[in-house]
Formats: sequence, structure tokens, C-alpha cells
Amino acid sequence: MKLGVLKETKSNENRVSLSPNVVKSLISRGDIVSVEDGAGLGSSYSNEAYTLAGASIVSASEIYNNAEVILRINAPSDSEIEQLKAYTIWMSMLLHKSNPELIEKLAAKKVSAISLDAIPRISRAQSMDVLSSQANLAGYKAVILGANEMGKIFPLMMTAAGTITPSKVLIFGIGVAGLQAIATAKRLGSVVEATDVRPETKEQAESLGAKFIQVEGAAVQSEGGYAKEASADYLAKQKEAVNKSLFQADLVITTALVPGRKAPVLITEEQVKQMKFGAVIVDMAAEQGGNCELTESDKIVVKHGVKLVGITNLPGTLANVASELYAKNMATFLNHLSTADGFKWEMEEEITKGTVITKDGVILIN
Amino acid sequence: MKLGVLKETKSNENRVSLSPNVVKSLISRGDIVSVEDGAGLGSSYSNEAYTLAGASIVSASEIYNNAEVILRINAPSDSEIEQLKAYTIWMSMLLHKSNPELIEKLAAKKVSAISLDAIPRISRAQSMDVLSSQANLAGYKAVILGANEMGKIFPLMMTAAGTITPSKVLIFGIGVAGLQAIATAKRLGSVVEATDVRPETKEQAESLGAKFIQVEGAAVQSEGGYAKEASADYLAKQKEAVNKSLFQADLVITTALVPGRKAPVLITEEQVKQMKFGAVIVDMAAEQGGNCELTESDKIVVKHGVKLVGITNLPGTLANVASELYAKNMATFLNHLSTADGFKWEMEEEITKGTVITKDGVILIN
Amino acid sequence: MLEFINSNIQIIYLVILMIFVGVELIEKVPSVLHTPLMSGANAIHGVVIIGAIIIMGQAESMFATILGFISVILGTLNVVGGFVVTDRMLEMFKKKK
Amino acid sequence: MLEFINSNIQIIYLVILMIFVGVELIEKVPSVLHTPLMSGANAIHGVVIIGAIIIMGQAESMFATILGFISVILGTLNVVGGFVVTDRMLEMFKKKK
Amino acid sequence: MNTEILQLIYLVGSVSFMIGLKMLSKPDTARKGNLVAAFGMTVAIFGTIFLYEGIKVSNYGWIFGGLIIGSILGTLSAKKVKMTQMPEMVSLFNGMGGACAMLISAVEFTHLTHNYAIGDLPKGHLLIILLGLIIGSISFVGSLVAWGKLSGRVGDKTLKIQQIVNIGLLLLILGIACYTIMVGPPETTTYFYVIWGLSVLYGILFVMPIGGADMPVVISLLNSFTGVAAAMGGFLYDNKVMLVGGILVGSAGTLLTLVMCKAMNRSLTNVLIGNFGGGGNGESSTSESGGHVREINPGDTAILLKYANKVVIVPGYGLAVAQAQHVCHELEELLEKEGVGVKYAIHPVAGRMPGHMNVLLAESNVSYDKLVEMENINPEFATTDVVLVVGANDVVNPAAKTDPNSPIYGMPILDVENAKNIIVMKRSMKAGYAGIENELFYQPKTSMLFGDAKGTLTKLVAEIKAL
Amino acid sequence: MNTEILQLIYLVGSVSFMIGLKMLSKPDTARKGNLVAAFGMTVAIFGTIFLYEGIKVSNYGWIFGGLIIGSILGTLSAKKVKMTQMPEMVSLFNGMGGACAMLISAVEFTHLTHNYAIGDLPKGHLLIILLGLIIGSISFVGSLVAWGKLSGRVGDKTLKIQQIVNIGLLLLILGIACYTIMVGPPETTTYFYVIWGLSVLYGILFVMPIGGADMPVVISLLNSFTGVAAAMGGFLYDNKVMLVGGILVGSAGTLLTLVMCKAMNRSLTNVLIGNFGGGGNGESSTSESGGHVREINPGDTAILLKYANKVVIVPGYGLAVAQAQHVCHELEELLEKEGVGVKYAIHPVAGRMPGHMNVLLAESNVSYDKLVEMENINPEFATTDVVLVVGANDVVNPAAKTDPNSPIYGMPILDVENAKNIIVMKRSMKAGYAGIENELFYQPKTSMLFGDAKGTLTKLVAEIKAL
Ligand SMILES: NC(=O)c1ccc[n+]([C@@H]2O[C@H](COP(=O)([O-])OP(=O)(O)OC[C@H]3O[C@@H](n4cnc5c(N)ncnc54)[C@H](OP(=O)(O)O)[C@@H]3O)[C@@H](O)[C@H]2O)c1
Ligand SMILES: NC(=O)c1ccc[n+]([C@@H]2O[C@H](COP(=O)([O-])OP(=O)(O)OC[C@H]3O[C@@H](n4cnc5c(N)ncnc54)[C@H](OP(=O)(O)O)[C@@H]3O)[C@@H](O)[C@H]2O)c1
Ligand SMILES: NC(=O)c1ccc[n+]([C@@H]2O[C@H](COP(=O)([O-])OP(=O)(O)OC[C@H]3O[C@@H](n4cnc5c(N)ncnc54)[C@H](O)[C@@H]3O)[C@@H](O)[C@H]2O)c1
Ligand SMILES: NC(=O)c1ccc[n+]([C@@H]2O[C@H](COP(=O)([O-])OP(=O)(O)OC[C@H]3O[C@@H](n4cnc5c(N)ncnc54)[C@H](O)[C@@H]3O)[C@@H](O)[C@H]2O)c1
Repeated sequence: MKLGVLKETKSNENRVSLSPNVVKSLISRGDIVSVEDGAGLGSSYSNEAYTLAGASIVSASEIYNNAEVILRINAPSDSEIEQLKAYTIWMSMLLHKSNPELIEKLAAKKVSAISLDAIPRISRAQSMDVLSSQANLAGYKAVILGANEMGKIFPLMMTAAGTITPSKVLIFGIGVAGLQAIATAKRLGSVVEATDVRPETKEQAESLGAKFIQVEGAAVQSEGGYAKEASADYLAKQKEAVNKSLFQADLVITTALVPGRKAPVLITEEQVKQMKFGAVIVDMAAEQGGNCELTESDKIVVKHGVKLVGITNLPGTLANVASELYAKNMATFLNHLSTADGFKWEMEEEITKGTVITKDGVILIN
Repeated sequence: MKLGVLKETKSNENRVSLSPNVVKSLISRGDIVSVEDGAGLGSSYSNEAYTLAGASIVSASEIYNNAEVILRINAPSDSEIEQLKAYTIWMSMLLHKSNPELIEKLAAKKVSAISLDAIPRISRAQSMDVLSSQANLAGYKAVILGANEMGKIFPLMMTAAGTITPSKVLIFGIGVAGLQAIATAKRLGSVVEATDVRPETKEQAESLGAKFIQVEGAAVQSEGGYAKEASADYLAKQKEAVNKSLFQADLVITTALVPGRKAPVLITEEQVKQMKFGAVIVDMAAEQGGNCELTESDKIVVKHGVKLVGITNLPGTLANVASELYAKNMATFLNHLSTADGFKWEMEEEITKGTVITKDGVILIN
Repeated sequence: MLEFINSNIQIIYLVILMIFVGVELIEKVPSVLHTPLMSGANAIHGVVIIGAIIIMGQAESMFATILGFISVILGTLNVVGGFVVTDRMLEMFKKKK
Repeated sequence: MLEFINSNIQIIYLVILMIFVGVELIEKVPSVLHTPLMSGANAIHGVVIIGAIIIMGQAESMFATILGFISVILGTLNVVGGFVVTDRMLEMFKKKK
Repeated sequence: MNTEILQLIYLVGSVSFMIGLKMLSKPDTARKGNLVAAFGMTVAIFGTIFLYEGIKVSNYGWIFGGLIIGSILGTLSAKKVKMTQMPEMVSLFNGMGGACAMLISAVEFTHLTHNYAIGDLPKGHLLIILLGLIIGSISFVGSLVAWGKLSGRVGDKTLKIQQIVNIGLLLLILGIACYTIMVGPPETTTYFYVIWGLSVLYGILFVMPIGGADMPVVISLLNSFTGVAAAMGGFLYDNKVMLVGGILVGSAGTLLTLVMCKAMNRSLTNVLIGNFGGGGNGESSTSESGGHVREINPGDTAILLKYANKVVIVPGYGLAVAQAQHVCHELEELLEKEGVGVKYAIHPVAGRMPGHMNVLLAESNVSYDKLVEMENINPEFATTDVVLVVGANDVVNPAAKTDPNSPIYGMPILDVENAKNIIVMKRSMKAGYAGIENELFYQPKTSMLFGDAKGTLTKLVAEIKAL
Repeated sequence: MNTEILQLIYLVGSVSFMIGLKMLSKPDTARKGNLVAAFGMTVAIFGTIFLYEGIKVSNYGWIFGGLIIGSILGTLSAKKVKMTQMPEMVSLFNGMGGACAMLISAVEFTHLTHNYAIGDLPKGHLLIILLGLIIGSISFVGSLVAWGKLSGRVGDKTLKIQQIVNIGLLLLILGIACYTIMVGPPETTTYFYVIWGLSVLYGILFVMPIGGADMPVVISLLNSFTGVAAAMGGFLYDNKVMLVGGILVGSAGTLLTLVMCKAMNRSLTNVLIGNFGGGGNGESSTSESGGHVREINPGDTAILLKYANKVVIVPGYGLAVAQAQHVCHELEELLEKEGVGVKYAIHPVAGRMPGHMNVLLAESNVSYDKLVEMENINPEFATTDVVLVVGANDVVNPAAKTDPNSPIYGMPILDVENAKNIIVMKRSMKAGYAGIENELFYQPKTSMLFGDAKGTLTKLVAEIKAL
């Protein structure tokens, strides 16, 4: 198949959907790969690296015109949709649940749209799961970012000039990102506490050395690895349980997402006011409205003496590895869906069924 | 004594010379402390925290007029020198060796100037040694900064989307900052190599888990804990020995300083060109000209695909702890030099002798 | 009783000492050796064959001869089989750096 | 030689077994117990006092009486002093959680 | 003269037994110890044949005939037996020894009645003969039953009031024996055969109700019985080497029995009479899915590991839960010091987050070189002696390759089943994250080492150090 | 009848000795074992007094007099002696036993010459008597010399050709003894005294050249000598309890001597003849500054730690160099499990960078709660049983408080010298970063545990586990 790698056009996006390594592996299975000029620069992949791997460097329009499959990380913008030819296959994250208009536009263009963020979270799909691979990096980066913004250091240090107490880190949401955040914060020597609605995360948090803050009362069940929306009652109880830790925390990282919905508010302005002067909150849900009321998307602001970090595209700041992992996921996914001769469209197969959003203009999932 | 804490006026300086904690301890020994309005804000110390500790919040001019001793982190600017009254005692870092004019101006004003960076590096002076306490924080921060600027992550990670190899970190100079940088980079899971002119640092680097890059040929002797300037021959040999590691490194941190002189150039443009595309250099000697030829002071630039981080005041970015440690050093130093009734001026005593640069207008050291 | 003890005092000392030795030898044996050790001990008590040989050697009646012969076979089985099995079990300890 | 062995076979078995027991007992002793164990063994060989008592008890000549008396004192010193010193050394093992 | 030399030979034999047994109790010297004991035995046997007073040269044929037949049978059966059937074999051989002692008693009884008038039989002799008879018979029959049970020829059968019957029977035997010795009634010969018969019966009833899993303990006990029976022979013939061999085995065997019980965390009484209904223990290791699971203890695992050339550790989520990373590293270092090559096989989704195992093992300072990715380690399993699966489950589940209906079908897994031995450390037979059964646990090459990973690894380290 | 009872009593005594010695070899039971042995001894002694045939009641006065005097002297001296002088005391008591055996031989010789004609003396008896005399004398005199050396009354003196003289002397003694026994010359009595005299001389020459540090080994050896001498008494009187006691101690003592040598990493020969010029070993532990350093071994350290209530670990740069943080944490956990409270005292400048110890200990997962700052831990040292200084030096150097000329004068330090015991682990007597001597190492409460910190800590852990 003719694969085209478009440059990302979203602001602050340094990633690219295929890395030279992965291009090489796809070419060896028989695909033809074109890469838009300069698409990999943000991820430290030069054009030469791609040509060395066997891809051709072309302009965007050439890709729109010739590629059978267009690979991307982010969904197409309206202007990009305009340029798509009918029956092109578009593969990227689409977040179809929150973007029904986007899907309709793609369908109208008779494009087959496949969403990578819709890959079901089952064991055998883990190697295609871009949400996991990217969230993992985001969890790491959230801690680094927090450490960089803090006026304190993480580890305990007993020095001639006095003892520096270890920073206290509080993590909301023990998913993929939260776990990696726990691990990273712990490594740097801080004292880590964490909380989640799903009770099975207690053991997981403890397996990485964090203290789990137990919320009294009924726990929230999860379905397919995702948390269901928590009840108001639960949120109130959670607040109570975490407040003690929250007001002592030097760094707070929130990762609580409920897919396709606005992020739950876990930290109110009232709570922020009572936090330590100089504390930092890294809100990983900033793009979906933030887990903290005061977070501003893509900004770092100080409110009530607390620094709120709302940077949205955390994996994008680790473009080099993030792209590599995304590309590997993409390649595994492609290998699952297609051969070099074309797509299999096995619509009964669980992963295919879950990810093909539109096919030749028909909306299959919404 | 009447102590005055002036706000720092240097750009990018968030620290303050006394913290509320330390103010309290000085007041309990009998001193009177005034703090300039808002001096502590950058370090997350509010005016109220100071008043709670017993200090009065005043304007700068009041301090110039009334204080017997003025405490600061950075040396006074020309305009500030103008405001100093005769026989005031000024205590801050002065870097007198590289700033003879400053000293002359202070002497002309009949000010007694005491420099904290001149405290001799002897065991019993360690609790006053601001260079150590601040370099320690800087070493930590250099790694965090590097991690934040990198497109890769530090640790090895074997994931469903492929294996991320651990980052390679190379550290030049195994002084206080270098050691802490080793420890921090190691903690985050990277593979660390380090090099220094002083042979005794090999054991020290290894005691923290780094690999030491041995430079063939004669080693450079140190005097009083500081490295002597290395010979051209040595520098050439060093280049050869480290090149292999340098060209594979994902993050390079340079900490090599020779006090009072321009920093030695350890990485030339030629070398940068051969480094990994996407590598990062954090040049801690940026203020003294940089250990890398291409570093630009206080800027982050990308040259030949390598990101050069020239941020100068690293401890200043950890203002909260940095100020606390500086303040504790300062208090110990004050207790050593004076009582609440005044300075002892024991000019035969080693620490006093080394730090009193001008006394009542007479230049004692230059 | 006292008399009995006195006339057999040597044997009593011997038996007590032997019991001591037996107990001491086993006391700190690692659990991996339980089975081979049992097997080795099993072979050693095959020493009962000496009794069988004596009977056989002195046998005059048919009865004694047959029983003696069977005893010798059984005893030999115990001894030879015991040592060989033990040796096989211990084969895995052979390799030693 | 053979004759000697045969007439003393019991004693030889006894001695060999005793040596075995002695060796076995010590073999795995932790080094902290070296000194107390030495001291305890020291007290035990004070059993030589029984010889002294026999001499003393059977003494008729002045020579034997004096030597015997001295022997008894020396032997007692060995025995009593030995056990008491050992006990003192072992006091520190008393406390046990 | 001959007698004197024989005494010396017996001395040598006795000392060999002691030294042999001592060497047998240490892994390093065990094999040599067996040879030393065998040497002592050979010397004692041939010494007896050629030097014992009263051995008729005319009987040499019978003697050597018996020796040769026994040797051939013994060697063949010992060589042919499969490793897993060793305990049965030991039991069988032990029975032979018991039978031998029993027969000696029988013959000596006829000698006795031949030489003395009934009623005048020397009490000491009679006592010894009867003891040899009783103990030998129990040991003989009991061993046969134990052998039958282990080889599956005999099942667990229990009468309701088994224990009471047994105790009664034993008392009866002893009672008759006492009576016979003390009173010396005219029916002594009859009583002798009654005692014999009852002893045989007791041997059966004694072993019958004990569960299959406890057989090794019972065999050890019967072993020490045979030792005592042999010692009776020593008294009978005033033969030191029989005495030494018999008593050594009697005392060592008894202690060994206790030690084995302790290692199983049970008391001897519990083994002997606690197991009404039998086999309760043996059954618990058979899963609901019908497969049979083989358990292993830390001691045997230690020996497997120490004498392996190449070991691969497969860490999983259980390692993290148990926080066993530090002791796992300790084990690795220990094995490396012993010359065993150790690597970690890191499955990409082991644990609960990407890189979970990396974080843990880095924390405990495991060198990065030792961590091998799945694709690189999979071809290596074929040459691996032991795979130690520490708290992993789904990532080693062959269902991912074989069962298209499994939720993990299609997920690449670590091919641990290619290794020579697989030891799985987990707490129970419970499933992992995917919630599915793991066929690996039921494979013949797999042994389960149950318990919390940290505790079990700590024990393993201790066992290896003790080797 | 009496004799029969006495036999039984001796049997009880013998078994007590065996059991006592066995119990003495385990820390848990050692103290009771001593009592068991003492019980056996008491029974044997009083049994002999009252039941031995031939003891004259008229001599009871002498016997009890001797017993009472000996008991009082023995108890008093044993109770009064300081803990550190125990080995001297043991040596002295051992000498008494040797002297006793020697005197018995002397008396029995007169009996022998009294009962038989010179030249007709029974060879076996004479052999036993002479052996008892020789061994007893050597043990007696040797022990006295060892005692003198340990208590500082006797210095190390060596002739150049000491070893040759010694061997010659020993051969001479044995030669004369053989001659006397074999030939039975008329001057037998003279030869007897010559042998006695030479043995005494040999005892002196044998121990004299051996260095003070090796005395414990020598005492252990002399101890087993006395055991053999006592066994000679057993042969002489055909007395089983003397035989058992003597031979047990003889064999156990010999093995103990070897084990002690091994624990010191030396061979027995090396101890006995390797030390020409004497004390080479003892002197190395005396510093240039003239102070005397007390060494301790891991075994004794283990006992100190295990039976302590509160232990403080002071880590320093040496911990980092040795990379001993993991095993240090293991030790801490082990002690905590034994119920010992363990804390770390973190000096602000320990190591080579600020927070060096924090980084290391965090790496090995030491809980932050266990790390105590200098100001907070200093008051606690007074109630601390053992301070374990692991590779630290300057930060525990009292010169900082006492010596105004010291480069570290004025630096606050950890006041470890307030604790009850201080164990310093380092590789040598070399100085630390500041390059100055540390008086702490020479203080009486301080013991040095030399070696690489990682290796030594590993040994410590093993020893504590073995306790
Ligand atoms: N890595 C990721 O990113 C990620 C994320 C989400 C889900 N997953 C899933 O997680 C699974 C990972 O596989 P895995 O083999 O590592 O784990 P697993 O399949 O969940 O099995 C872990 C096993 O460890 C045992 N265990 C738990 N605690 C233990 C303890 N204290 N001591 C000893 N054993 C203990 C459990 O058995 P007992 O209860 O019998 O002891 C359990 O069977 C995969 O199914 C994967 O898809 C992975
Ligand atoms: N913390 C800081 O920021 C900093 C910075 C620069 C200088 N310093 C200075 O460094 C010193 C720190 O004091 P300290 O007590 O930690 O260290 P120290 O005084 O330097 O002593 C360390 C001791 O550890 C022993 N050692 C080295 N390697 C060892 C090994 N493998 N195993 C066992 N022992 C080993 C050495 O003795 P052996 O050779 O006999 O084994 C040495 O005496 C102070 O003088 C301080 O002023 C500190
Ligand atoms: N195939 C697989 O086996 C697979 C792959 C990836 C993830 N997963 C599972 O899916 C889970 C979720 O993954 P994710 O990281 O993408 O989740 P996510 O990003 O959707 O959410 C992050 C975390 O926030 C938590 N959360 C939601 N609302 C909250 C609230 N009000 N308060 C506190 N916490 C709240 C969620 O429970 C979740 O743990 C993972 O833990 C993992 O177990 C499974
Ligand atoms: N009182 C004390 O005991 C005390 C207190 C603080 C520091 N010190 C000692 O002083 C030493 C230096 O301290 P610092 O961190 O302030 O040093 P620094 O900042 O002056 O220099 C940093 C490091 O760079 C190294 N360096 C210089 N030129 C180099 C070159 N061309 N190539 C490679 N490396 C080069 C130096 O050797 C030094 O290790 C420390 O290592 C410490 O041992 C002692």
C-alpha cells in the first residue's frame, strides 16, 4: 500500500506518526512510504533519516493526492479534511466520542477513518495501544515538569546547611500515567501518595512504593479498564480523604480522565487556597477542562500562591521517544488490519470493529 | 545588630538572603532584622511570614539608612553602591577575584565588604559554605532541566510498544554540583559517565554509581579543593578520552569551573557537530563563558541539532530551598563572625581572614 | 537390672555414643539431601546381610539353607540396590565449579 | 599389635566414637561461641579430678597425701573455676526476645 | 588370627559407615560418602565370608550365588528406575532389608530351639530374636505397602477405627512376646509364629491409612526400623559392624524422619494418625480443571538453581506486589557467584504499567545488561536449565498461542515451556490480570513453589547459601 | 553393689558431658549446657568419693578440704575477673587441670615402682603414666606462660633457632620415654624425673615465641592437651567418665582450635611456628600514636548487635565507596526483626557531597523515618547499646571538639563516644578526608572491625542469621 505520513499541524505538536525505524520495517513488508518534508524534525528525525530508511520526502499535497493510507497522530483540521480524496484511509487519534462533527465531515468526504485511541484495552491489543504508550510518557513528563517548576527539590537531603525535607507528591488517578508518575516521583526521592476511584489500584500503587489514600464508602467500578464517572457523593468523600495530604503536598499531579467526557473536578478553588504557598499542580487533564478548577489550558499560572501547570500535550514534549512508540503501535496496528496488499476489513474482529469509525463514508460507530 | 535584608535586583534572581526561619533564630540571639518589602516572594516567603518571625518589613532606602549590616546574595550594582552609607557592613557573594572594580568602589565608599563565596573550603566552614550549598542544588536542577528539555526519557523501559533504551548522561566536572548531578541522573535511571581533572574524583563518582572516564597522562593537582587550570595537553587528551561517550550522550552536563577565571572550553563546535541529533547540553558554566563554545548565556538554543541550555542561575530556580540553605549558611557565618553586639573582627582567624575583603575602606584581599 | 547394666556397660556406652553420632550427623542436613540421605542410610542397614551370610555359611538343614539363601539375596538387594539408587540420586550433585 | 587391638576392641570403638562425637559437636559452632565453648570444655576436662580424688582417697604415704591434696585443689580449681567463668561468659546470651 | 583380622575389618567397616553417613549429609561430599559407605560394606561382607569362623566352604556356592543374584537384580532395578520413582525403589529395597532381618530371626529361633530345651531358652537371646522378628516384619511388609501406594498399586484404605485396632494389635504382639520370654511356655514355637503373623498384619495396617503425600516420611521411619532390626543382629552375633550400621541408621533415620516432618511443618503423630481418610493432602494439589500440579519446596528448588548452568528469571506483577525486587537481586547475585548465568526475561506488559519491571529492578540495582527483551530471550529458553517465574502469570500463559478463544489470544508471550525446568512462584492457583487459567502450571516440566514471592525468595537464598 | 551404682553414675556423668557440650555449641542453649555438664561433674565427683572402692574414710578430711579450698578459690577468682580478662582466666584454670594430671602421673609412678620391680614395670601402665606426665606438664606450664602473656606479665621472647630447639627437645623427650618403656633400665626413676623436667621446659619454649594475638588459639590447643591427659587417667583407672570427658575435650578442643584458626584465616602451623619474632600480629594493631587498638571479629559483633536493644548506624564515605548500602539495609531489617531498634545517624557532611548518605540509603529503600539528623541523634547516643560506624571517620572524630589545632576543630560531630559500645568498620587505620588521626579508634569502648564494608556487613548478616 501507499502510506503517507503527514506533518502534524496542531500547535505545540512535535511528534510524527512514523519513525525512520518503523518506516524501514513497513517498507520491508512491501509498503511504499512517503513522508512530508520536515515531518520528523520536531522529533529529531531528519529527512535524510527517512530517505535512508527507504521513504521518499514529498510535499503535503502529494500525499493527499497519492497516498492510499494517511497516517497521523492528531485528527485532521477542517482545511485538511478539504484536501482529502474520497476512499482515502485516514488513521490517527480521532476521539470520535467527543468529536461527532469531525466524524460526520470525514464521512461526508467518503473517507475511511480509523481511530487509534479507540483500540480496545485488551491484553493482545496492548502493543497497538497508543493511549497507553503515550500516557506512560506523559506520566513521566508530568513529574519532570513539576520538578522543574518547583522551588523545592524532591529528595531528602541532610547537608551542612541544614536538612531539606523530601517533597510530598500527591497523585490523583492511578492509571497508566499515574503509575508512571508514581514511579518517577518515587525514584527522585519524594514521598508519594496516590488516590483513585478504582479499588484495585491500591495494590498497584503500593507495588510502586506509594501510599494509597483510601476513600471511604462504595468504590467506583470500572468497565473495560476505564473508570466510570464517579458519583457526587463519592467526589465529596474523596475530597475529605485527600485534603490532609493535599494541603501538605508540594507537587500534585492529576490524571483523572473519564473518556469522552469533561474531566472530573477534583480540586476546587477553595482547596487551592488552603494549599501550601509555592506548591505546584500539574494538571494532565487540562485539555479536557482540567481536574483543577483553576487550571488554564496550555499555560502556567500562579493562583493563590499555587503554580498551576496546564501544559496539554505532554507526550509531545518527549517527541523523540513518543513518536517512536506511536510509530511502533501504528505499525503493529497496520499489520493487524492489513497486509502490504491492502486492508482486510475483518469487521467481526474485535479490534477492527472497535476502531473503524467510518468506512467509505458510512459511520459505523458514534 | 541591625540587620537589613535587601531584595535581590539581579534579573532572574528569585532567592533572598534570609528566610523567615533563620530570621527567627537571629532575632532570638538578639539581632534586629528588617526585610525589604516583597524580598521573599520569589522564594515563596510572604511578608507576613517575615513579620511572624519578628522582622519588620521596610523599604529599601530605610535599610540603606539604618542597617548596620546588609545581607544579600548578589553583589551590589553601581547604583546600589551609591546608596550605601560609610561603615556599613555588606555581606554577599562578591566574586572579588573577578571583580576588582567592584571592590574598589566598595572600598571608596568606606564600606566593609564580606564575601560569602570566599569562605575557605575547610571542614569546619562547611556549614557556611554557600558555594557548596548552592552548587549542590544546581547539580540537581541541571539534571531536571536537561530531562525537561530532552525528547527522550531517562530510564530503560520495556513496553508493549517497544523498548526505550536508557538515556546516556555525561557529566564534566565531579565537584559538588557534578556529584549531585550524577546522583540525580542515576536515580532517574540513566547510564551515567563522568570525568574530571582531579584523579581523586574517580572513587567519588563510582561511589554514586557513575562510570569514570579516565584521562590518560598526568593528572591535575587540586589546591584547597579547587582544581588548578588544566594544561592544553591535558585538555587535548581529555577530548580524546571523552569523545566516544560524548557522541553517544543524550544529555551532557558541564560543571567545570576554575574559580576567578574564564571557564575552560571542554566541548568545541567541532565536537558538537558530531553529537547525537537531539542531544542536550546543560552548561553550568554559562555565566563564566561556558564549557561549551556554543553556549549562550541565559538562553536555550539549538545548534547543529544539539540543544544548548545556558541558563545561569540554577539555584535561583529552586528559590525556596536555595534561599533556606543560603540563609542557614549566612546565619552560621554571622554567628561565627559576630555576636548580637557586633562583629569580632578576629583578623587572624582563618575564615575571617579569608572573607573580609574590605574593612572600613581598606582593601584587605584582592 | 543393675547387674545387667554393669556386665554390658561397654556395649551401653557404645550404643549411646552411636546414637549420638547418628543424631549429630543428621541434625543440620539441608532438605535437598533428605531423600538421598534416607536412601544411603537404607543401604547401610543392609549390613544385616552379614547375619544372612553367617546363617547361610553355617547352614546345615535344608530349612536353614533355603531361608539363608533367600536372606542373602534379599540382603544383597538391599545393599547393592540401595547404594546404586543413592548414587543415581546424587548424580546431580556431581557438577561442581 | 593385632592382639592388642583385639583385646581392647571395645575401648577402641568407644574412643573412636567419642572422637566422632566431639568433632561433630563442634563442627558448626558459630564463632561467637568459640571462647565460651573452649571454657566449657576446659571445665569438663577437669574430670581429671576424679583421678586426684582416687589418689587422695587411697593415699597412705605423706608424699601421696600431699601430692594428692594438691591435685584435688588444682582439679577443683579447674572444675569450679571453669564452670563459673563459662557461666559468666554466657550471661550475655541470657536475654532472648 | 582370622577372627582378629576380621575384628579389624569390622572396625574399618564401622568407621566407613560413620564417615560415609557424615559425608552423605553434605551436598559437596554426598556422592563420595555413598561410595565410602559402600566400600565399608564390601569389606565387611567379604571379610565375613572368608574370615568368619564357622562358615563352611561348602556353602560358598550358595553365598556367592545369592550375592550375584541379588547384585544383578539390585543393580538392574536401581539403574532402570525413573528419577520420579526413586522413593518407591528405596522403599522396596528397605523392605528387602527388613525381610532379611526377619528371616535371620526365624532361622536363629530354630537354632535356639535346637540347642536349648523349650522353656530354657536364654531370655536375652530370645528377646533379641523376637525384636528382630517383629521389627523386621513390620518394616518388610510396611515397606511393600508403601511401595504399592507410591506406585499406585495400592490405594488408601481405612477402617473407621483403624487407630484403635492398630494400637490394640501392637499391644497384643508385645504382650505375647513378653509372655513368651518371661514364662517360656511349651507353645513357644507356636507363639513365635503367631507373633510373626501378627507383625506382618500390623505392618499392613500401620501403613495402609497414611496418605500418599506422607509416604516419604513413613519410608524414612521404616528405614530406621530396619536399622534397629539390623542392630538386633549385631547383638545376636556380638558383631560390632552390624551394631554400628544398625544403630547409626536407627538413630539417624529417626531424626531424619522428624526433620522431614518439620520441613513439612507437621508433627510425626500428625502424619501417622492424623490422616484419617488418607490422601487429604495429596488431593489439594489437583486443580478444578482436573490437571495435576507438582509442588516443589525451596530446598529442592535451591539445588536445581545452584547446579544449573543457565537460569532465567521471569518477573511479573507478583514481584511488584510482594516488593521482592531486592531479594530477587540478591538471589541473582548469589547464583552468579556460584557460576550460574542469570538473566531476566522482561515481558513488555509484565506488571501493571509500561516499564513496571524496569522500575523495580532498577531500584534494586539490577544491571541493565541482565534485562533481556522478549524477542531476544525467547530463542534462549531452549538452552535454559531453569526458568524461575516470579509472580508472573498471563505473560507466560501458552493459551495466548494455543487457544483462539482466550482473551489473550494473539498476545506474544515468553516461551518458558521450552526450558528444561520451570518453577512458578505464586501464592495460589489464582488467575492473573486476564482472569484465565494457565495451562503452564499443569505441564510436567513445571513445578509450583507456593508462597509470597518475597518470603519464598528469601528462603531460596538461605537454602542456596546453606548448600 | 557400690561399684555397680558408681558405673551407672559415671554413665550419667558421661552422657551429661556429651549433652552439655552439645548444648554449649548453640547460643540458645549454651548456658544451660554448661549447667548440664557441671551437674554431670558433680555427680561423678561425689559418686567417686562415696562409692569408689578403696577410698579411705580417714582421707575424707583431705578430700573435702581440697574440694572446699579449690571451690572457694575458683569461684572467687572466676567471679572477680573482668570480662576482658576471661581468656587469661581460662588459661589459668586449664593449667590447673594440666598440673592435676601431671601430679596424678607422678603419684601413680611411685605406686607403680612400689608394686613392681624396676625393669618389670607393666609397659602399658608406664606408657599411660608417661603420656599423662608429659602432656599434663606441657599443658600446665604452657598455660601459665599463656596466662602471663595475656596479662602482660610475660613478654614475647624468641631464640633465633627456637623452632629447631623445640622440635629437638620434643624428640628427646619422646626418645627417652620410649627407651624407658621399652628397655626398662634401672635408672627408670631418674629418667622419669628427667622427662618431667624436660616437659616443663618444653611447655615454656613452646608457648613463649607465639604472639599475644594468637594466644586464644594456643589456649584452645592446650585445652585439648589437658583433655588427652585426663583421658590417660581414664585409661589408668579404667574409668569411663574420665575417658569420655577427656576424649571429648581432646577431640572437640582440637577441632575448635582448627576452627578458630580458620576464622582468623590462618593455618595452625602458621600460628605455632610462623610467628618468629613474635607478636608481629599483635603489634600491627598498635598505632604510631602509641595508642592500642582493640580488634573485633564479625562473630562477636553479631552477638553484640543481636542482643542489643538500640543500635545506631553511622554511615560515611566508606559505605559509598564499598557500595554497601544494600547489605546495610539488610542488616538493619534483620536486626529490626530480632527486636532491636535501629536508626541511622546522618552527619551533614558525611560522604563527599551534600546528601550523599541520603542518596545511597534511599537507593536501598531505607525508610526516611530511620534517618536522623545529627542534632536529634546526638542526645540519643547515651542510651545506645551499639554504634556501628560504617566507613565514617572525620564525622565521628572527637578532635573536632577537643583539639583546637585540628583542621576540623569547631565542626560539630556525632557524639558516638557516649554509646556503650562503638564498632568501627573500615579497611585500615588510614585517615579520612581531613587526613587526621582519630582518637575514637583508640578509646576503650571502641572496637575495630577491619575489612571492606560490604564484605564485612555481609559476614555480619550471615553471623546474625546463624545465631
Ligand atoms: N504492563 C502494563 O502496562 C499493563 C497494564 C495493564 C494491564 N496489564 C496486564 O497485566 C498482566 C501482566 O502479567 P503478569 O504476568 O505480570 O501478571 P499477572 O498475570 O497479573 O499475574 C500476577 C501473578 O502474581 C501472583 N502474585 C500476586 N501477588 C503475589 C505475591 N505477593 N507473591 C507471589 N505471587 C504473587 C498472582 O498469583 P497469586 O494470587 O496466586 O499469588 C498472579 O497470578 C497482563 O495480563 C497484562 O495485559 C499490563
Ligand atoms: N559531604 C560533603 O559535602 C563533603 C564534601 C567534600 C568533603 N567532605 C569531607 O568528607 C569527610 C566526610 O566524612 P566521612 O566520615 O563520611 O568520611 P571520611 O572521613 O573520608 O572517612 C571515610 C572512611 O571510610 C573508610 N573507607 C573507605 N573505603 C572503604 C570501604 N570500601 N570499606 C570500608 N571502609 C572504607 C576509610 O578508611 P579506610 O581507608 O581505612 O578503609 C575512611 O577513613 C569530612 O571530612 C567532610 O568534611 C564532605
Ligand atoms: N490492555 C490492557 O490490559 C490495558 C491497557 C492499558 C490500560 N489498561 C487499564 O486501564 C486502566 C486505565 O487506564 P488509563 O490510564 O488510560 O486511564 P484514564 O486515563 O482513563 O484515567 C486515569 C485514572 O484516573 C482515574 N480516575 C477517574 N476518575 C477519577 C476520580 N474522580 N478520582 C480519582 N481518580 C479517578 C481512573 O480510575 C484511572 O485510573 C489502567 O489502569 C490499566 O489497568 C489496560
Ligand atoms: N570544606 C570542604 O571539605 C569542602 C567543601 C566544598 C567542596 N569541597 C571540595 O572542593 C571540590 C570542588 O568543589 P566545587 O564543586 O566547588 O568545584 P568547582 O565548581 O570549582 O569545579 C567543579 C569541578 O570541575 C572540575 N574541573 C575543573 N576543570 C576541569 C576540566 N578542564 N575538565 C574536567 N573537570 C574540570 C573540578 O575539578 C571540580 O571537580 C569538591 O569536589 C570538594 O571535594 C570541599
